[in-house]
Amino acid sequence: MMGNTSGSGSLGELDDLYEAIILDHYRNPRNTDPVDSPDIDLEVNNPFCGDEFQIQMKVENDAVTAVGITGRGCAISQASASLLAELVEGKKSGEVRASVSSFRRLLQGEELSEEERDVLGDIEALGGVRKFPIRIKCALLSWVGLDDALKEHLAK
Amino acid sequence: MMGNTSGSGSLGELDDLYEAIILDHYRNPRNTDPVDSPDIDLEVNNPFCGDEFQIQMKVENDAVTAVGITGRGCAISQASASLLAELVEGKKSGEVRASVSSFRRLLQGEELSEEERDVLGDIEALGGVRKFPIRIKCALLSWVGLDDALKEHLAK
Amino acid sequence: MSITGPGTKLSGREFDVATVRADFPILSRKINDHPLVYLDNAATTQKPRQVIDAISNYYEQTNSNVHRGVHTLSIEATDAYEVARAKVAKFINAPRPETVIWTRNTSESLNLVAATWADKNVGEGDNIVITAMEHHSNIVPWQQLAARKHAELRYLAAGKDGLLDMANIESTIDSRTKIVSATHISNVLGTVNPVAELANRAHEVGAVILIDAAQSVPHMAVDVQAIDADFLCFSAHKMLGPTGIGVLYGKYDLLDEMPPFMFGGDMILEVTYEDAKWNELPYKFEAGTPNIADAIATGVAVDYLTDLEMDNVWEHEQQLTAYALDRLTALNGITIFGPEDPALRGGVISFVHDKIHPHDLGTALDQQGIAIRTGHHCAMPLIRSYDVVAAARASFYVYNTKTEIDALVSGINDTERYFVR
Amino acid sequence: MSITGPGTKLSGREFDVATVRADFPILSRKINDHPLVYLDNAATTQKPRQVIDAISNYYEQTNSNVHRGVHTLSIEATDAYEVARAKVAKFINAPRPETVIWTRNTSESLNLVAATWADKNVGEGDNIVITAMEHHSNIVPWQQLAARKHAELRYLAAGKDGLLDMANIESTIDSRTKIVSATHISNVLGTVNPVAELANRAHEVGAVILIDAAQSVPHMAVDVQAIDADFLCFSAHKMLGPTGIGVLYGKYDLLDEMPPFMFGGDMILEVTYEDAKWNELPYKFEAGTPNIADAIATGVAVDYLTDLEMDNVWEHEQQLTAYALDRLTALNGITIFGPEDPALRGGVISFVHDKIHPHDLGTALDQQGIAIRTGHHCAMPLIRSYDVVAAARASFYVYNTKTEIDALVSGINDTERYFVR
Ligand SMILES: Cc1ncc(COP(=O)(O)O)c(C=O)c1O
Ligand SMILES: Cc1ncc(COP(=O)(O)O)c(C=O)c1O
Repeated sequence: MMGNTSGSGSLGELDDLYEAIILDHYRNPRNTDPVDSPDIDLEVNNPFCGDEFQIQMKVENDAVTAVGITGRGCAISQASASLLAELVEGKKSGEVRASVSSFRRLLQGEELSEEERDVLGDIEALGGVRKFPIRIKCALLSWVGLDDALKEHLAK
Repeated sequence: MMGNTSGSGSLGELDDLYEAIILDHYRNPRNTDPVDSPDIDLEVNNPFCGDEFQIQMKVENDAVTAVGITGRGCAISQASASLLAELVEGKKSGEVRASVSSFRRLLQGEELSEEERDVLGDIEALGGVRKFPIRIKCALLSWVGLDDALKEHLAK
Repeated sequence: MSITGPGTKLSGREFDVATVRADFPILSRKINDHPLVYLDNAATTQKPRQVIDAISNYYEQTNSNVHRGVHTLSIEATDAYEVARAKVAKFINAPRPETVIWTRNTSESLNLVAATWADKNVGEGDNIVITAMEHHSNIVPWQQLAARKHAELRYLAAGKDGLLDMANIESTIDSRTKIVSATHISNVLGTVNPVAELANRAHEVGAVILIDAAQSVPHMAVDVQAIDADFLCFSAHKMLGPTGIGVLYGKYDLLDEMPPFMFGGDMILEVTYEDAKWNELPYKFEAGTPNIADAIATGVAVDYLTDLEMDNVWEHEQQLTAYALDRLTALNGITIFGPEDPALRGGVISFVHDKIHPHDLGTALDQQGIAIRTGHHCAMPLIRSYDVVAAARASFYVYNTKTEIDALVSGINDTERYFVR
Repeated sequence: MSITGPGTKLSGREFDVATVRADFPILSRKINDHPLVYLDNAATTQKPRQVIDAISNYYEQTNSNVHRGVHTLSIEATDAYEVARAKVAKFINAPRPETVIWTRNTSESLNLVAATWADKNVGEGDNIVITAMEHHSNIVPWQQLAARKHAELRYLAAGKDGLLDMANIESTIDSRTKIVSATHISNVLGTVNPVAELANRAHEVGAVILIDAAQSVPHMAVDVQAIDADFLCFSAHKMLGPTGIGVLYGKYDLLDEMPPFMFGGDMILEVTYEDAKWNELPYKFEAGTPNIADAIATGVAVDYLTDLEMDNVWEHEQQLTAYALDRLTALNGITIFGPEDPALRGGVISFVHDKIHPHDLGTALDQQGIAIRTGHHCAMPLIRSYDVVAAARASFYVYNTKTEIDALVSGINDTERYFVR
């Protein structure tokens, strides 16, 4: 059984933060295999939390053809990294960057368009982090790292 | 007319601090003439208050044969210096040092013996300073300086 | 027309002193059986109920260590602490909250700049320019720095009229000047210095300007961007806030490039046994657990002043100062330091009586419940330049009244009758 | 037999936790609809009514700047400020009140010693010894000093049992050691270090010893003379006192010979335009208007602890710690850092859960009103040496109860059910 379907009892608003989909990605992170001869290979970390992730990507014809994210962190940062990995696979780099921007706006509490919401899909579950502002950094960690790396890669 | 005999009105306990004898010495300081070729010639000062005094003495056959104290400061430090100058003139150095010690004890609130009180005489009026602890330094300034200088002179 | 300081405009609304006074619990205290007449505001001001309550409320409701805590109290404390910083930033029109660093007091802020920016940027043969009317806290750090760096410490002179001698500004502040550090309002003379002009000259020669605003920020609208201040500092306790907390404002890029001042918790991003990386602004300069409660209360002091409107505060003090100058000038034997024109000064009046030592005057006035400061006011060289060793000082704030100035004047009269035959 | 720290003896009298709790207003607060269970005491402690009132009373009755004022408020404020210093001196058995310097916090105290005594006395080729379990505030100032002076920074290692490796003390602290700086109680492991032994070894080689007592002075009777500490420091906010005030104790002769740390008002005896002379101890180290209100309130915190008796405080925490260790050890998946024997440690328990990240645990417990700290606890190198990047920490104080530890344990169980399938 999953925590939040069993009812969180005295754990109050915890379900707002840890939606089922988040716990699922936390427990079973996707795309964690290393990528062969990656074009992008970086480490991101938040020393305050101790979160650290390795992000690897292959970018061919302006599209992300392979992605692997591994690391350790809290449920939020891990689920967020897994959701990110799932999202970017096969996407054009422009689409990836647009999604990162939508995700940032989601966490800032801004309204997303129908279209943006469609693209993010399950990821919208992370919007619950807004109620726990100090955890926003956890949700953003891998996204910001990947975005910066992609931007840099494209500029080459 | 003198302030404290005219009644200090709203000035409260001021008469405890500024007894008539103190105001008198403040207005008409004694022994302010410079001493010719003094054996002891020092400046003492309290930079916090800005009080500063020059103390000159002739010491012959272990007795103070001439003394002159000039300077500027508050009524307490000036009157105290004047009373000191009056006291030491003609005294044996041992007597002087004993008086300084009595004076210190007076300001610390200790009981003086009949004999000590006789020696100090008018100076006992300065005992009122005890009610105004931050003014004790003003009363002691010239005394401590003179005592140190005398001790040093005797040690030569 | 009265000078209202940089960036202010008169709003015209008079605030009601009686209402203000009701907010200050200490004003009901009796001193030696007299109502307290508190005229020692340049040393520290009294605190309104709102500020006192902010401290109690914090400890009763929110107290926690800030930053990085995931529990509710820590999150609330962090928020409140940062909201206070943002309020202070807005109060002085700082462009970003993180350009406001919390320190203990003005003295620490000044030392911080001397030990970091100046230590890094002042070299042999360079010079540092301060004015002849600085507080010790804005003299001694520079004496020490100059000695350590074999640099020259220069003083911009002040005339007997209490005004800076601006004619010499170009020769004093020259191409070898690295930093100009000047008080905005003198805590002895009350002089309002032309800091924007000094900033301008400093920038002309590529120097930075540090403004000691300990006596201005509490009393007038100060706009760091209008002045173009590189650094500016003040103390909360002189502006209705608590003791133990002060501010250093600095331009972002300058602060960002400066080495840290102290090392330890919160100013650090990452530490290994070998090395450490610094945290971002403003935390880089806030080592260890900060003075959380007093920072929050400072925000409330700023709210209180904002509510009064700084133009009104300034106007109120201008009126008191003009009145006090009038009445004191009419007395015999009194010499007043600083500009004669009340429009050129803040609410600080230092004076001497030719027959009464300031300390005797201070003690006598205290018998009547009147609190003034006496001594060198931490500006010994300036005081001595007037050929005195101590002065009496009355200084005003939002809760003072003309009646209190009358009490001061009659107290001086009584003291004179007492001491002078 | 329980270890009670240097110089303590068990008085046997149990204090009544319910009575203590009634003094702490914040304990009636609800967090997420649950009563607050505050287990973040190593970060900062809560404040009793008495301390909070001391601050309000000061501002309502006495507030004034200290030192050199001749008016009643200034005299009263100065007296109260110095009385508080004397109370602190007595509390740690300092021989003279003027050996107690007020700082902002432990971090500033440590930086002060590094920037003055050590800056003067540590030279090229010398070494500085700290332990592997120091707080960042007792690491980074020494890294910086070592780099600046081309000196060596050495770490006294700690074993996996959480105890200092005292076997290496003679080779680590050698004839080139100038200063040994060690924490008395680790804020991560809870370990009580043998500081008297370290002091002894330091003195054997002619070095001085600085003790970071941030986690000991609040919790046990500490006697600076019995330890023979040269310097010792702590923060008021970790011992029922306000934020923004800390203490540096130092032996008189050492302090007397040290250069000042900061320059400005009150630390100065005399200033000319050219030069300055320093004031006597303790003022030489207190530049600018001090944190008067919070110093006075610290005296009241000391009164409160003295009244409880430090032996009782220690005994109470020992019992809580033993109980908590028992209950936490019984849980699955929990690894506890630090000494296993509760008698070797203070009331600080850091732990990790093999399936739940500390931050998730912290957030989940907060939903039940339980405040713990999570993260690196400003001891990154130590935390990493346990091959984790963050840990959860529960830490106890006078108002905590076994019921609260039960709440913690059941909160961990609930969280486990929530996160772990
Ligand atoms: C052992 C130790 N040293 C130093 C510090 C730093 O104390 P402060 O933040 O009050 O400067 C702490 C507090 O976190 C501590 O636990
Ligand atoms: C002009 C000026 N600068 C600096 C200071 C020092 O302020 P603090 O004592 O709060 O550090 C003062 C206060 O006396 C002041 O008036």
